Amino acid sequence: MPPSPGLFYQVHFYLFGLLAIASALAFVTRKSPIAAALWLVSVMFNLAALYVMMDAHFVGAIQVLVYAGAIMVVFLFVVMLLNLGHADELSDIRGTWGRIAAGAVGLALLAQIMAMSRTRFLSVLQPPTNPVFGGPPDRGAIGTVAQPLFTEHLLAFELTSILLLTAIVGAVAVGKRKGANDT
Amino acid sequence: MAAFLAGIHYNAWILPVLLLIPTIGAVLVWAHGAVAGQGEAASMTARRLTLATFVLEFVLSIGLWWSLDQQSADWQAVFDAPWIEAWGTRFALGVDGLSVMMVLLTTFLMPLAILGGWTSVKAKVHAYHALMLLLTTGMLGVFVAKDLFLFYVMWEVMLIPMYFIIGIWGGERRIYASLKFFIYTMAASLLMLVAIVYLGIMAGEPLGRPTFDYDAILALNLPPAATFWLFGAFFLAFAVKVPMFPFHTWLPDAHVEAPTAGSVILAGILLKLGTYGFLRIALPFFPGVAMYPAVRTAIIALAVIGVVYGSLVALVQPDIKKLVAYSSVAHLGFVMLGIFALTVESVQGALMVMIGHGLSTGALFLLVGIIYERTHTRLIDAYGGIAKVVPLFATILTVVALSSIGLPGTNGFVAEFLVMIGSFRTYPMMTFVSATGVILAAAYMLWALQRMIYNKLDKPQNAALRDLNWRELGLLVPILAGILWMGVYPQPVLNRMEASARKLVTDVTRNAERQQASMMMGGR
Amino acid sequence: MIPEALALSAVLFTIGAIGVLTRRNAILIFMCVELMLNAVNLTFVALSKLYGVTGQVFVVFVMTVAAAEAAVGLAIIIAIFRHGQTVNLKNINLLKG
Amino acid sequence: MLLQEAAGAAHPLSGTLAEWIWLVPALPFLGFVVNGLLSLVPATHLGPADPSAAGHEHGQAGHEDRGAHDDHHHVTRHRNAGIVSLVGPAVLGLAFALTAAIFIGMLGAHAEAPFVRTLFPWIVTGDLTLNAALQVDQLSIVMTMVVTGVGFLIHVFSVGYMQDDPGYPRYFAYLNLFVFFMLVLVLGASYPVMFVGWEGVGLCSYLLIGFWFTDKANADAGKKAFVMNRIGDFGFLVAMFLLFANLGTLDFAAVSGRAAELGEGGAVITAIGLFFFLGCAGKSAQIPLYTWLPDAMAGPTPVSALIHAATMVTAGVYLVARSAAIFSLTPVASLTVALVGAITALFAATIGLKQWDIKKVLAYSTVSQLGYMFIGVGVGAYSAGVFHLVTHAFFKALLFLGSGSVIFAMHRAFHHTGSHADAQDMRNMGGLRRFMPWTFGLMWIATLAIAGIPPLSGFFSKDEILASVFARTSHSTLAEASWAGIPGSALLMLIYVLGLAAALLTAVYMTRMMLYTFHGPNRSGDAERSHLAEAPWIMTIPLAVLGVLSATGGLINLPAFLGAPAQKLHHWLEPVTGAASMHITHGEEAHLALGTEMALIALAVAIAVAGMAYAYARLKPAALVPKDQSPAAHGIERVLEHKYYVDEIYDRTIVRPVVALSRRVLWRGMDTGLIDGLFVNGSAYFMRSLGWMGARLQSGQVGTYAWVLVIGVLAVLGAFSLS
Repeated sequence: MPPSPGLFYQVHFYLFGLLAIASALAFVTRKSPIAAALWLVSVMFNLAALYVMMDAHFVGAIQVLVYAGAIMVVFLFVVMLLNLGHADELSDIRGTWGRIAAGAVGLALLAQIMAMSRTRFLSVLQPPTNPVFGGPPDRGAIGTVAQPLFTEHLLAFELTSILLLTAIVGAVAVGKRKGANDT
Repeated sequence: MAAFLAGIHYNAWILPVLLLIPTIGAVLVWAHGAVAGQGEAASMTARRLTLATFVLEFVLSIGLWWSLDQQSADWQAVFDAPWIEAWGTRFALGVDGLSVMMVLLTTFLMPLAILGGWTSVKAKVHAYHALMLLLTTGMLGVFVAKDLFLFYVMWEVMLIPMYFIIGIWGGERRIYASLKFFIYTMAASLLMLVAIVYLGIMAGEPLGRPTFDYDAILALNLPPAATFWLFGAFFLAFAVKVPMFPFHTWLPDAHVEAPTAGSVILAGILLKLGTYGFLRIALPFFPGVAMYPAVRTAIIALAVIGVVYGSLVALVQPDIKKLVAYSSVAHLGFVMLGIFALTVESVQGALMVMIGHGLSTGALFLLVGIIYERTHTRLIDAYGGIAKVVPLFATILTVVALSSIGLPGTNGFVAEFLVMIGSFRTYPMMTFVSATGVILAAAYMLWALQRMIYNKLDKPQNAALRDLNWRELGLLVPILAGILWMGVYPQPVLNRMEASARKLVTDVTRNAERQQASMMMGGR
Repeated sequence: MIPEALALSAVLFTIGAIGVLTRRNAILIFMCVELMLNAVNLTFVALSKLYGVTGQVFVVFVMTVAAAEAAVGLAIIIAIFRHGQTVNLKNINLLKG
Repeated sequence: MLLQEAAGAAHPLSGTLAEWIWLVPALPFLGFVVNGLLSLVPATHLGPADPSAAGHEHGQAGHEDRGAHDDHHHVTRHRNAGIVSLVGPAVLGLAFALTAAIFIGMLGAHAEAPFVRTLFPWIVTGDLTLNAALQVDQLSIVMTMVVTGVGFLIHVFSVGYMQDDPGYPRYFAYLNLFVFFMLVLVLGASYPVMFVGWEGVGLCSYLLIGFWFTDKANADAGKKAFVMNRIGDFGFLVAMFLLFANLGTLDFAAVSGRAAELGEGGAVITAIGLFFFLGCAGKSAQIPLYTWLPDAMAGPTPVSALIHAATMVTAGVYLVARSAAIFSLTPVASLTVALVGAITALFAATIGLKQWDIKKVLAYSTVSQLGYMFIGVGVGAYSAGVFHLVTHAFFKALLFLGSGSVIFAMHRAFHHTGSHADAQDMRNMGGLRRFMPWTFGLMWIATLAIAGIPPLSGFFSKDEILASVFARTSHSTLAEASWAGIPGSALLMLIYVLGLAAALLTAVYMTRMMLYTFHGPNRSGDAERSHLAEAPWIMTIPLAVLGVLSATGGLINLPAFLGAPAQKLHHWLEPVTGAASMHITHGEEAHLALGTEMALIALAVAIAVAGMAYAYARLKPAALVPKDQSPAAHGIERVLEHKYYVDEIYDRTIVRPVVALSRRVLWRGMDTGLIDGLFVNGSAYFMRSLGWMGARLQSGQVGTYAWVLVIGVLAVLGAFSLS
């Protein structure tokens, strides 16, 4: 079992956790997409904080940089572009029945996950007997992630690059306006 | 005559030739259609060509009448050629007492059916006649097939042209009727295919590859449990075709919507395939099940219900063709009663009803077709008092109607009398109930007859009806001759069927006891 | 502290799922999907403390995929918007069976 | 004498004229063919405009209706009427001559066993060997004599009666066909051959009743007759099946020889007897299947005379007499026959009292007299039954033909003045004595005969039956048997009393008919009166011959106490029915003490005279008014006039429910509803709805997909966590 972390660590962990949940709830219930997007950004910041607390410094940074910074910006950009800001037209939350049903389904999902965590795990999912606690800090935040990335998962890494390339080309192709010189 | 036939080895080549001629005819007529187009002249040549083919077919098949050896009950005029080696199916043909009369009935009715539709079919004449020729190959194929696989193939070959004939040249609701007819028969016969394949494999066990030869399968002794579902499969396929009581609803629709010639063949020959199937396959192959008391009584009960139900419903039909269709259900009920009562007289009676019904109902449909051509209505109440205007038509309709309700002196009586007197010995109560069918038959037929040809001539459009012309008369006289001949002197026909009927009865009863005994010991 | 992290991730995931179910606006549904992906990333990170750093590597991959997906998805939404002037899911049913 | 199988060659009759017996039915068939072809020729020589000229076979399109209630048509005579009127009766005459010759031949030969002439094997398969064979024995030759003899006279009468009907050849074709089938019935050597004739005559009566088929009432009457006969035939069929199932043979000789094997008084033999009687009830119009006979009067009058008085309706009596061996072994069936006969006799007589149509009166009188014959053959006095059959054929044919000439005269009168009055209704007649002396005289002879006034034939035959019933009340197998609890002797006494009552009523309604028709003032209107005249000689001569026969008919079978010349018919029928009737009376001739017999005769005569006197006194023909002015009857008279509403009861209790059942329940409900609706179209609808549900899933709404996704996840997790 990992050494019990200090009280300071626990408090901050719970703080960021609750903040994340609160902002997620806010995100889901906002009518206007812009407010929703901003709440989502706040969720991401809290998560980044949690990553750092769990010694995943590089991932935390990436989270803020890429996720909150890039992807959410693109979202906001598109919302602005399509002028979807005003809330009334998109009162899209489907009536009380929709929400109650969604809530019920959510609770059921949660209950099942909790129930699952109680059940006996399959052998392959058992936590290893010699857990790596925190890992050696020697390679620094980026090194600990970069080393396996460029050795074991090199192929996956290359593939993601190709993926990004196609995504960009696809986005441009789809998004392009149907101009006269279109073949 | 028999000597002459033996001289030219008639028996060796007759059956394949009988199947081949219509196919060649079909190809010729179809090709002629493609070449000469659809003009009136071309259509007329198509009709003449088809008629010639059928007349040739009939002339050839008459030889069978003499060449059949009346004493022996096993296969005659056998023709055997390899077909698909891998599956062990052979192009084996043969004829015996049960099927010879059906072959003759087919070749006798076909030219008359074509003559019947001479002027009523105007659109796509070539296709129509090509399909008719193909249909004949299918029907004849089923009657003479000695190989079970060939039996099934011909069963389907016969189904497709009929579907098109009803579907294209039929009445208003023809699509619904032809679809219903096709799906009803096809669905039931798929089960039969499964059973045939199972039998083929079981029979082929010792040879290493499946064989569908009739005698090989006949010699098989199957586990009792298997025989039940096998019989069930065959029963369903044939019961739909007969049609027996609960499976009969396709018949009125198919009859009402089919063109005249279609109805004649549908009633005259196609219905007999079901009963022929029982006689040829269901009974000899699974005597234990067929004669099992519960199964046998149930089937006979269904047959008797069919007789009474068919007659009662025919009583209230406004449409003459539907009335005749339901009367066919009643007549076929008698056939099933005859078959499952299993005495020599009742089986002979069943065969006679099959032939007699072919003639009487065929003639009825031809007559309805003739009057329909003039008035374009099938409703009985649209007529009335036409005996004064078309006396010849009225007389022939009366004679045929009387033969259909079984008046002595016509084929109807001889057939139904034999069925009932035969089945009375094994199932007295059931025969008693089916005998009431005789009264109901008189009721519905005479009531319809009176509303059509007697009573006041009150509808102006009926006053100007033309009586029968020479073609129509020439078409009906042979059938009338057949009806009266089989009524007064049926002996030659009976002699030809006696040996096979006796063999069927003795074999089935003997095997039934043996199988039921093994069933009791083996238990299920 | 891992169990708490996993519980948090489960809650976030559920909220994301609820968001997807209740929303009609295509873009907001995308965002909810992003939220669900973040929840999964959280699990990865939490468990990477036990199973080693491959978890974090995986998070990187998830992020790249999320980015690609967002890009393409938004492009499609723009195309749809240009076509039907709406992103309300109710009217976008060209895929009707 | 047990009827042993006749050795073909050694039979006394073989080689004699009897070999040509097949010619007797063949001649009328030849007549049918000739007349049938002639009727194909266009009916009349009128201009093309006349529709009747266009028609052929049933050519007489525009024919005029000789029947009672038809409007005015011009009279058109068929072109070939001459040939037909020669061929028709000639064929019958030849047949009668041949039969008479054979009869004389038989007189000398007094053959014991029947002579069976086999023509060709009809249906031979399995254990059933059925030959188309004719049988010549004492009973069949008597019947053939009656059929051809009376038939010939009626044919001659028809030449006059139907001469102006354009359907003349068709009429004679049917009449000849009828006689052919009747001869096949009477001469058949086995039950199925007899059945051929049995249904054949049913067919011909259908064709002849509906001869003027343009009138719905006639066509309906024909259909009703055929269907009711068919119900009877159903009984006949079942009896044949029972016989075949138990004895394995259907030939008369074999069956009567081995009848004992069926077990005396057993269930099987009683069933056979009862089913045979059902056949007789259908054909000979006994209760409950008698309603078709009065309606059969819709046909031409000579047809009523031939078919519905003399020949066809007596087929039932012939059947019982022919299967005497079976009936004698089953007292229950025989008692049923006698009882139903007695009840029918009385019941029909009561209806006859209040009928106004002259032919309806005679029709009910026939039903009643048939009841008498069944009493005779029922109690085992087969020769008495046949004797009454013969005499009845004479005087009933005379009565019908007489009424025919009356109607002919009335119709000609109404025809001249163009009035539409009913030529058959007695209220329009009256006082015809002065106009038709011959018919009047001969009709009185027949009326006296039927009433049973000695020395006419009716008296002898009716008295013979009543005497034989009385003789069997004691010391006979019937008396000892019990019928549904009632002892046989009491039942026979009841039958005797019913018979007497029927005789009384017969005398009353016959006298009533004579009074209203011939006596009192003439009510057919002044203009018509001048045209009323005697029927032409060709119609009156047959009447005269029948008159002689009715008067002298009694000589055939004088009562026993008159010594030598008595009981000729009884001894003549000895070889056929002797053994059976002896069996019923325990082996020795049933005889009454002379005293009782004389008393019975006196009683019968007194009854007859009383009936006639009562009618003469009570009825006042002068008070009658023509039909259109006569007030509607009420109370018991109305019930009788409407024949106890039996037809309406049948219609409402049997016909209408069956039609309704088959239309609503069977056709609509079962066929189109259950089988078509539920299974056939139902399964099609079920497949289509499955498809529709599938389509609903692919609704294009991405939202629904998300839902389905999540629910799927839940399901998987649930399964996982529960496992």
